Amino acid sequence: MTSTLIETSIYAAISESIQAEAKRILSDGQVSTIVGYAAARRKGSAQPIVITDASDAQKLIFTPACVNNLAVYLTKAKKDIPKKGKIGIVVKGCDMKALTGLMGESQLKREELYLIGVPCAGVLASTFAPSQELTDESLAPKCTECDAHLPTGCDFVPTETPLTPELEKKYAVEIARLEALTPAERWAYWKEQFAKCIKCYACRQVCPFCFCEQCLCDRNKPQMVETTPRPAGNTAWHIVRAMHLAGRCAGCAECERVCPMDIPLNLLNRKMAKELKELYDHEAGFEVTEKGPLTMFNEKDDQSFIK
Amino acid sequence: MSDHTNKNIYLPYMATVSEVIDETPDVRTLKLVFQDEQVRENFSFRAGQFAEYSAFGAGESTFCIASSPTRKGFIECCFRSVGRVTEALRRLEVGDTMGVRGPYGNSFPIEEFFGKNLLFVTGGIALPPLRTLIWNCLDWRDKFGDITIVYGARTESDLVYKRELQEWQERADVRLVKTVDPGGNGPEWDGKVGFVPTVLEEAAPSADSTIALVCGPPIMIKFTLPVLEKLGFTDDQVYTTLENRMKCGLGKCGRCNVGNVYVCKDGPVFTARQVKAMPLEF
Amino acid sequence: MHLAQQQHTFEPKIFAFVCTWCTYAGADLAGTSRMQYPSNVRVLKFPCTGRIDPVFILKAFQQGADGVLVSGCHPGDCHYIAGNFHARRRFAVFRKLLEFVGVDLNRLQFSWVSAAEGGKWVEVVTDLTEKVRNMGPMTEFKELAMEEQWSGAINTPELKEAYNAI
Amino acid sequence: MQKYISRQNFTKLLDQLIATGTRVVAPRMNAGTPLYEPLASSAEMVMDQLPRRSAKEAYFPVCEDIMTYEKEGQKVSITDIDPARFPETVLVGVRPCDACAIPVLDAVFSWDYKDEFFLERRRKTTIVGLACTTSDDACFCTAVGLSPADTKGSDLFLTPLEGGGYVCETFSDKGEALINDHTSLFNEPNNATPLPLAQPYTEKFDLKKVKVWLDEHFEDSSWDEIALRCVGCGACAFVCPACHCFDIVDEGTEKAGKRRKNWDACGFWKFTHHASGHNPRDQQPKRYRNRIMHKFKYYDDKFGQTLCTGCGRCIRVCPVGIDIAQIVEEISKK
Repeated sequence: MTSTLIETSIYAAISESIQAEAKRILSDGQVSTIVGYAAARRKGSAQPIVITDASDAQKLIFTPACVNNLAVYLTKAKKDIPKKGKIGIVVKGCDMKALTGLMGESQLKREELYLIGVPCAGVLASTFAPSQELTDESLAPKCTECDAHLPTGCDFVPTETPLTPELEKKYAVEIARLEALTPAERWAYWKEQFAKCIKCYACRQVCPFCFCEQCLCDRNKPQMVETTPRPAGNTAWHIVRAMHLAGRCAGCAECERVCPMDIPLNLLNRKMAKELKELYDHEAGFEVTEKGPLTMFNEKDDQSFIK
Repeated sequence: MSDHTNKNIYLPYMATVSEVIDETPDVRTLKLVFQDEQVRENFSFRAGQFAEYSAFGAGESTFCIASSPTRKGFIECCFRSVGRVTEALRRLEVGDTMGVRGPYGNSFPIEEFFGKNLLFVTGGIALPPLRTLIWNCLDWRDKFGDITIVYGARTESDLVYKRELQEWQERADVRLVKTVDPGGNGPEWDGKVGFVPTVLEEAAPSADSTIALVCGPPIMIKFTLPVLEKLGFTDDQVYTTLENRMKCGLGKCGRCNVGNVYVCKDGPVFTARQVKAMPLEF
Repeated sequence: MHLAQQQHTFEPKIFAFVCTWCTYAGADLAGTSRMQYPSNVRVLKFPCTGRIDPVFILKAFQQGADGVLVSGCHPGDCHYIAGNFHARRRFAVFRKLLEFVGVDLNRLQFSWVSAAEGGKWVEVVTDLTEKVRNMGPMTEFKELAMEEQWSGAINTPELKEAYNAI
Repeated sequence: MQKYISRQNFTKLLDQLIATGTRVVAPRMNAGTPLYEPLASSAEMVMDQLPRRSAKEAYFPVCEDIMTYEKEGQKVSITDIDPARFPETVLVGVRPCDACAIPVLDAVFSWDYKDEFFLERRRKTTIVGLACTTSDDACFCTAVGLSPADTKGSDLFLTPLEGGGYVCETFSDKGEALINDHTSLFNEPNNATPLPLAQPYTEKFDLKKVKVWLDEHFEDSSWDEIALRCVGCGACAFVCPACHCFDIVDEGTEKAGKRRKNWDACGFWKFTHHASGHNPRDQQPKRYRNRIMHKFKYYDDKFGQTLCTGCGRCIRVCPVGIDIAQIVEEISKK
């Protein structure tokens, strides 16, 4: 099956307009810092960068390798980022959903942010080298289900519009496949995946919603989840993580991208999002809601499973 | 250094709690007797060394060996219950079993102190790391010049080893300067009132042929070292012991390094010169 | 568990997380009315079902529970007004997560038992115990607890024997 | 001693070893990820990809028990782990960047106290190195003084030839023993041309200069630019062939349980966190500085070796694209 190329020629123009905008808002002092993407050493690779003076603005780029969700740098988990005055941030549609969720949980104030939205046709999957070109195979699985190619509610969005071909929704297909299995087969599937986990906690450290002062799994009085990276401890850790993100995770799939062992962690989060849509008609990341689905209730909630 | 005959260097010796002394509401001293006859005979250590104490089911914790090497047959450890392991240790009663792994680290070069005066400066729960040396020197009292102990705590009830403070006060050959932080003194407090560095300045012990032993929270060390300098102590005359977070105590687990210095192997006892050469990472 | 025990019917371990105002009082009523119900259940008292964290249910299964019962006040009776409403949503979502990971949901039972429903408590506990007894021990978590990383494994014949004995 | 072994004989060798109960650890696919793991049969072996985790796992496991304890009444009885029970292992398909890290770790694990958990597994493991023919722009072994055909750390070193066979060279008696036990599978070296080796990083870092810069620049503002983006996970340390930090944790109840030795990383916030709340390395740049310092200065101060073999795994897995080669290169140019 030949892979169809994803149109990314507009990314160069997008990079220029981001650079121009960044230079403008930095030089006239609208923002004190901008969190964006810059080119790195390896061919085609990109890495997050924090710039504070206008002369660095031309470092900012947008390419298919700009995969990070930069919202993590604004949460209180990352205290080192200087937070004086307004902060500019380059956001893709999926990152925007995370920001919306964080505003709902009063972690960020919209007026303290200057959002540079990015019309995004898709980014590379983690299993491909950054120098590879974007095709429907090397596309990140989340981009096959993307419904936010043009982020809304931003202060500035370049005028380009991405061409987004209709693609098979990879997560929806995989979740349906797993749901069709018997419980024993699903348990075997997840047991094999969780056995690979080495408890490096990259999935937690990059997640914008994991901003707890001390994670439940870092506490030892009481020790609810064992710290040893053996299958039992790993299974407990990933179940707790998925439960704590239920109704909050907006699908930026950073956890799955950064997992050094390629464990499909986003399946757990997408499944919880699907259940919350069916149970309480909730979709995370679209508008700033004061209370998430699990922090409120309704008299007529379903209780068919309760005797 | 007792050599480790058994292969598993992480295996603790088993010890029974023979006595429990509550120094302050949250600081406790445990007296431990090794269960294995052979270990009891030839467990030897030097003042300043530390050990890893196991509360089985909770983990291990690092404290100094607080008893003097001259007292055979038992060791003592003193700890404040702040975490999972120390709270588990606190639940131990007389007769319970506990693990001790050690002794680890270097020690005070006591032979170099012979013939010199000794000045002990410490605060709060930092007395135990020096207490082992104090009793060691008092047992070899004739080998040293005069001994001054400047010891302070936040309040009267925070002073540890109250019985021994009394003993040292009554001895003629020891000068004890007790102090509590301003406002910490009760009605019949007979010691000084003021922070340890200021009280040290008033006591103004002479610096010639005197060794200063300092131990305390980083804040106290920060203010005490300049005072010692003012009194004429050179950096080689001042010794301190660092209580960094440690896990293995054997120089393997990479947790206790300050710069390229492994506190568990190259320390915990350092001279002020060595401490000043270290990057500010402790 | 020795081999001898296998011959008798399997005795399931049931953990019950109950709220102290309603279900615990209901269980007390069952006791004072001399009602008999299986002793496999271990009851843990919580101020409210809202306080029952899903990680407790997970920990129960890890510690060897074959069945878990979570029970509290009927909606509207909650001493803290909305504890059981929040819990209802939380358990609805947690059930889906456990099901997705592959846990058999018949081993996890939720119920509302008020302080006056001693009979219902007995009925709920008996049903769950019989259901779990027929299903046999929950091997998933027990096998999981035995598994080690390959690099840390050591040749121990006892490990194999212990594994078969559960 | 130089020998030749054909591709078929090599798979036969592995299957014979497996049949005799020797644990053969080689790169294999585990749920879509290449990892060093025990093989059930030689067919599982995957030779074309660098495994995601390093070979250090064979002798410095992800987690291992170092003791079990049981409490009766007031007495606690502890049972030691008998190192004799560590399985005989043949570690196959180890690329030079993994194999060269092994002798480097010997230094710390036998510094004064002998860590038998590491050293006994080392004695019981025969390392069959493999010359590296595939590299990407994350590899930089040549920049830290190694090469795709470096035989350091290998007991037996295979160089792939055109047409599938391997030239084998032995570098220790364990390597020779492996050949002598299966002499029928080995033949005299023929003159087939070896496959072209990988060409990773071009120029070499001046590690002496890097160490000098690190000596003087503990408090330097550039640490912020380097590590401000680091989010403090443990991925780089856990995939690294040279990182050896670990945690000791008790797991179980007061009645009975195990004491475990697990991998740990200086990138974590709680690595140096004191129970009193004080943390000498409270900010992420300080923690990342310790990683660079330990690899390119402290280990050299203590044991005279560099704690980095240029395998590039930390560059590939870093969630935020921190590139250690870029950092060390910039330092070597300052």
